[in-house]
Amino acid sequence: MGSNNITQTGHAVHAVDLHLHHEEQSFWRKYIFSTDHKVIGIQYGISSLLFLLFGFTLMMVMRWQLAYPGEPFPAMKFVLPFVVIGLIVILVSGFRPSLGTLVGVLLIGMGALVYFLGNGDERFPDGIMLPEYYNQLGAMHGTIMVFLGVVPLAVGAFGNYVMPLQIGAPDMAFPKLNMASYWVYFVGGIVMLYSFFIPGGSAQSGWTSYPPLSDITVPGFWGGQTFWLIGMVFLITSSLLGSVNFITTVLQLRAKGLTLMRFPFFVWAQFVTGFLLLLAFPPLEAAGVLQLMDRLAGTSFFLPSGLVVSGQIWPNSGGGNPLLWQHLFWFLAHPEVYVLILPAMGIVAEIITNNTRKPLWGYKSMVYSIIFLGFMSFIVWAHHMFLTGMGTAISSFFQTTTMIISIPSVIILSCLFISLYGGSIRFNTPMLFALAFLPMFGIGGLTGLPLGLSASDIPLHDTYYVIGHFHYVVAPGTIFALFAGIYYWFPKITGRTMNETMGKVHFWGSFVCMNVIFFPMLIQGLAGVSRRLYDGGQQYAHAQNVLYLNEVMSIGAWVMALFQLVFIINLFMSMRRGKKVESNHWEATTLDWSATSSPPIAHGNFAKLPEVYHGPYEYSLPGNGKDFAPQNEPMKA
Amino acid sequence: MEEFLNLPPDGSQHGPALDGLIGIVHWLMFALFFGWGIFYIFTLIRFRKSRNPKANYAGVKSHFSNYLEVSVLVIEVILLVGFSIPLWSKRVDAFPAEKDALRIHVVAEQFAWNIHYPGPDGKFGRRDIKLIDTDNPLGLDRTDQDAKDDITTINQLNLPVNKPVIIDLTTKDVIHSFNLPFYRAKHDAIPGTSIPIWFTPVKTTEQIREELRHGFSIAAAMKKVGKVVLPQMTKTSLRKGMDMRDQMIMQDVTDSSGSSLVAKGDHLNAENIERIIGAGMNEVSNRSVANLEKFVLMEEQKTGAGEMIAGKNEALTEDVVTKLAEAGVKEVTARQASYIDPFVVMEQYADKSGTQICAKGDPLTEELITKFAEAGMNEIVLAPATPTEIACAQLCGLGHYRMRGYVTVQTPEEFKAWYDQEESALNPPAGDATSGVPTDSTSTSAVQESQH
Amino acid sequence: MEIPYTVTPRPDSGLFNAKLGIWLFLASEVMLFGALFTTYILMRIGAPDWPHGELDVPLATVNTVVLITSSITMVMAWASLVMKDFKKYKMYIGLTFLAGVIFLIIKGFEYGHHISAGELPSSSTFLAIYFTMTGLHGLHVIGGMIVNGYFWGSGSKMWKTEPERFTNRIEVAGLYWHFVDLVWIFLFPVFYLL
Amino acid sequence: MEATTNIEEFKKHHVRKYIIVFVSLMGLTIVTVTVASFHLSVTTAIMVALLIAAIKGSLVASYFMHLISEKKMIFMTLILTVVFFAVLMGLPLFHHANPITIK
Ligand code: HEA
Ligand code: HEA
Ligand code: CUA
Ligand SMILES: [Cu+2]
Repeated sequence: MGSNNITQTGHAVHAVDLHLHHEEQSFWRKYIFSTDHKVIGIQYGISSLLFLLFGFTLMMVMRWQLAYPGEPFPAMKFVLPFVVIGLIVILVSGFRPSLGTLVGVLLIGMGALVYFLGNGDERFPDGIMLPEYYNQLGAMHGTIMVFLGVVPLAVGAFGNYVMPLQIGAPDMAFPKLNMASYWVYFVGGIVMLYSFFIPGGSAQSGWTSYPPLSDITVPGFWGGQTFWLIGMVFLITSSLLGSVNFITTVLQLRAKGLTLMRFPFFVWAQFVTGFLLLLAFPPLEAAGVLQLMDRLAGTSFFLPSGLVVSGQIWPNSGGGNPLLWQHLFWFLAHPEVYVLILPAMGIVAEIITNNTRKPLWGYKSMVYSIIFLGFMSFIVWAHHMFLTGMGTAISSFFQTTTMIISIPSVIILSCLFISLYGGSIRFNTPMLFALAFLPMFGIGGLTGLPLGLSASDIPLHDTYYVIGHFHYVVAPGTIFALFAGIYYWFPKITGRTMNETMGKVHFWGSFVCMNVIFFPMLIQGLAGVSRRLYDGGQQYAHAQNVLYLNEVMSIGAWVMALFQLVFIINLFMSMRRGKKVESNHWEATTLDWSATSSPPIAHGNFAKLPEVYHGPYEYSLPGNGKDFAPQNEPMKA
Repeated sequence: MEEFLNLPPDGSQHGPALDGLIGIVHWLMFALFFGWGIFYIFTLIRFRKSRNPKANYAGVKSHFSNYLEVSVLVIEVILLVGFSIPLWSKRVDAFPAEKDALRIHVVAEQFAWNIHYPGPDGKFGRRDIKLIDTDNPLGLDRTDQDAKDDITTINQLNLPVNKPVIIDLTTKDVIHSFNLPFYRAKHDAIPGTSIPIWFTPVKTTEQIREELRHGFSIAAAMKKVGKVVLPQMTKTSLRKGMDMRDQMIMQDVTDSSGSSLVAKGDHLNAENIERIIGAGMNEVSNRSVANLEKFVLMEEQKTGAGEMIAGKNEALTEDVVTKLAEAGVKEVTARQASYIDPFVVMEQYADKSGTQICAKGDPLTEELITKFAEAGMNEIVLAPATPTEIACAQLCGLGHYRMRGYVTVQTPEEFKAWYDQEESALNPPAGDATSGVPTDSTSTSAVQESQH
Repeated sequence: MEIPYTVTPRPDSGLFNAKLGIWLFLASEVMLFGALFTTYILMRIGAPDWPHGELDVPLATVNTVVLITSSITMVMAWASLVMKDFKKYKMYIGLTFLAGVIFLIIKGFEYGHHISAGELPSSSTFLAIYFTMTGLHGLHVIGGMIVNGYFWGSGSKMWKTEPERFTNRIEVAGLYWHFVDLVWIFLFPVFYLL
Repeated sequence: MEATTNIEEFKKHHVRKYIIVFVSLMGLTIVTVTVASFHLSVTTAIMVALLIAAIKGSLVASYFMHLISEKKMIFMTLILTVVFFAVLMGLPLFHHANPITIK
């Protein structure tokens, strides 16, 4: 494991720390079934990055079909990069048992997986993708990106690693639960992946899994949908365990003097996220159980009476309600989208303050906004369902709440913009990603407005406009913030920095490509092109004059993959070869940097529990000497 | 703004209001984006480290952002109260009086739209799921008095212009979404409930088509002419365990009793290879799969014996390729076909000598394209043959992408003519024995409808 | 480094970690069962008629009594620890466990009866939601029994080394167990009496 | 509970309380079963049964789960939960109250 490097480069303080508190643990206890939040954070990080890559690959395969409908799929072209990059990663990790080597092997394994997924009669008879397979890829891309990629990375990895350090806690409040949460997530991921291998393939009813479709396609136990549901139950359970842990940790283990209004914004983001996960996920767990009952026990929770499928009367008791699923799903899924964005906002706030060398402008209003945002996110869910038969009263309620919820986002974004003013801006790689987050999230958020008004949602609902809207928020939004976080905390984790040149190549390449991919979606959406179309809209007259964009977007996606390769190589090369740096490399004020030595690994984060004397972002305080005042040092002024 | 956003043409009465709202929201979006965008770029340049080495602790002192946030809120309230809510209420509360409107039932299924008109009596006949079969996808009970005159069609919705239409929407199986992009109508069809929607078409399909006129470059189409190398017949010796699915079998193979094992045209996959070997053969003639359907021939093709294989402008289907392979043709001149969706020509065109090439409304064929090229024309004007369509906006299974129906909005006279024709096909005036089952109207293609 | 406030409450919140943790967990359970109760209401509204008296009220009443009793024994188990009476604790927690067993046996009889009468979850939405909710509740009972069984058995060794921590654990386990009881208090009228 | 609690004190105050609660729970169980056999109208029956269940539930929560003397932080969490629980319970309302119909 790469943590080998980490221990090797450990500082003296940390070695003492280890010595004081812990006898040497076995390999398994230390790296695999570890209860240390930092190790678990890294486990989450690696797994979720791999899942992100996998989700991206599924999409690249789909984009082939969208760009060149009905043309044979060149599977090898998609497999080769994995093999090559896997070999490179093994190479830069120096052919020894290490985290890098493991990931290299996994990447090659993923190449094999992609080979499997790119061939076979039940997927690509005569090399041409089947429509049902397209649907599988779409459903799994959405699910994997959201539940196995971004949330575990934003919450499981960053939350776990950074949050306890930032509040001066020795670990999470329930370390064993933390470990359980990771392994339950892991099992959920395996179940999801496994579903590709069963007869009939994986789930194919979209990541939203609307019944009756999800109930009746490949029914019975051996349907991919069953695996999807079981996988979801695991993932939800994992999130629940995690959120209990996060909230308790924040409230109980914060350092002396760290009052709520002295929290770094990232901690606030994680704290609110914890509540969203805690209270929004259970209804989906319930819905998952109900759908499992529908599939396995033949109940009719989501099946009304009188269904006729392919000319046959569907054998069931009837009496159920298909919209119930949608309500329960969106009751989760709208808060869930804020789970995707809040940690990202937290990361961006940390990096922007650090690299403008000035306090966060409007910290308090940002905190109130994020709390309000979290609260409101529970009562907007039906804006996903405007076209399911809503009268004026209910639709007015939900569009009003939707408009209201956009205000705190506007406030947060405004504060971040204004924070730039008067700063002394350092344009390093993490800062570039964090800065790009702002306009990209801006586009994504703004395009939410016409969707949030029920009248203008009529032409736009279920078109590529929606796809464009949320990809702008999650891909160049959240994913960029997560990249920023990786570049930013990498020195904390490894004691080395990532290569700046490669970082900048990665940034500019991704920035351009993201827009090439997602802006055309808005154009297609305004033209009325529906989403989830196997042939990208070829059948439809209204799509004809925007069809050429399909190829543009696909090429954008493939080119972007090349820039991600730069990132992967950078990541693993820097673990071994990156420049060694001081423990507070960025001259930051928060406890994660200032009170610990870098990199702290194994149990025990602090030689002595820190005490906090002031707010989180005291940069460039006049008369304070150096331009930053760590939270654990009393201010001179 | 609406033009800038490139919204599709709109033929409904309420559409301009919806489009207008989309336009206004986008104004707000652009204002916010460019406002903040300029501020952003300015600060990035002005406060870069090399220009401003020391940060200012206090930063911005003014509270302009508060005013900004409040004004965003105010604008949103205006959008809600002034636009969105009234517009929505109009869609779901202000249904036209039954007597002024045409009422239709639409029943979706995987993957088609069943349309049910009540007929002259204005009453919908009873539908019963037990009666559903391939000939009667709606399960209409024709013995019911009200059902006798009901017209049913599949994927073909005819509407008179300027008359409000109320559609009761439901589905037999999964959730679909009834989507008329050119009439700004979209609503989910939910099994187990019937949901009414309404709109008034104010433009006929014909008019929409006029708005969709666009140029088509014959010159560009002709640039795609080239030599196409055809796959050749070969003989392959077979071994067990081989898999050559990209090869097509070029002969029929039967077992000793004469029943067919594989047919000409089948793929040479592992299963078929096993069968052939099982029949005691170890060699088969084959050619590689061509997948050249997108090409059309630029010259006639004959066998050595002078027998016709395929005419000019014919597509290189597998069948044609097979025949060419058998005839030993190695290479042909062909052109990549230009269109997928059918288009019609929107002008009358004549060649230099004045001979008419096509009339307005003629479907664009590969043959026509060649003719235009030969007449030395560079550009013609086209429009989609069936622009007004019913799309399905909700994922509904593997055929979701091809769940396409047609709306044909006609003048009242045309509509009446169509209605009467359907009606008389149903209940022929004189005792015609073939009556009873409604005709499937998909054959009445929209192109012919609107041409007259 | 030890994790603080596992035993003693944090001064400003007045809570030890596990207490906050279990309440958060219970909050999520409230939302879980909330979703199911909502489902119940929707199914009931949507059904043309809702069966009455199909379920065995006497058996369920007995089960209600059993669960309520187990709640008091649970709280007494904890109270015994507070009063430093480990023997009584053992008895009470044992009784709690036993009550769980009885509850499940009775429930099992009920299930068996329905199934042999051909009343399956697939027969109607009433039976569907009945089986789902009571089944999920049953799983919660089993979960609680595993915990209680552990604290009755090998888990109770902690009393000797860290009595306060052990008392806290029993309090936390108790909170969970009472919640399971509380859910049943609602399930009982909703399915059997209405 | 604080380790310093006087055992006798505890017995008097708490254990007695638990027993009273237990007895009331039993009583209420009997009441609700008896009421159910009265053939009240459906709405009344539902109101009564849910009212009794609510009383029983709050007894369990207040005394067995010590909510009545619980710390502020837990109350805040539960209030939040109750709000969202109410939203969840309102879901059928959202669904049924306002369908599109032709008047
Ligand atoms: C992280 C994820 C995320 C976020 C943050 C949001 C944020 C918002 N979303 Fe989005 N949404 C999704 C993810 C997200 N959404 C997903 C995944 C779907 C589709 C699910 C599916 O169907 O599969 C979806 C779908 C969706 C719909 C349903 C559309 C449909 O199906 O018809 C609606 C409708 O109301 C909506 C609205 C909104 C609104 C109003 C916001 C608001 O919160 C946005 C508020 C933000 C702003 C208003 C920006 C502020 C900008 C400025 C201050 C100026 C910026 C200037 C510069 C940058 C220079 N979203
Ligand atoms: C978090 C959520 C998320 C993210 C990040 C993405 C990212 C992307 N999505 Fe995704 N998408 C969804 C969620 C997401 N998507 C959802 C929910 C749907 C709807 C599904 C449905 O219809 O049901 C959807 C649907 C969807 C569609 C529509 C399909 C259809 O309707 O038929 C398309 C089309 O192009 C698309 C494309 C892309 C592309 C090109 C990216 C790219 O931005 C991808 C970029 C990826 C990366 C940048 C990964 C980088 C990772 C690494 C570099 C890993 C490094 C690894 C190691 C170090 C080991 N997506
Ligand atoms: Cu029907 Cu999509
Ligand atoms: Cu939403």
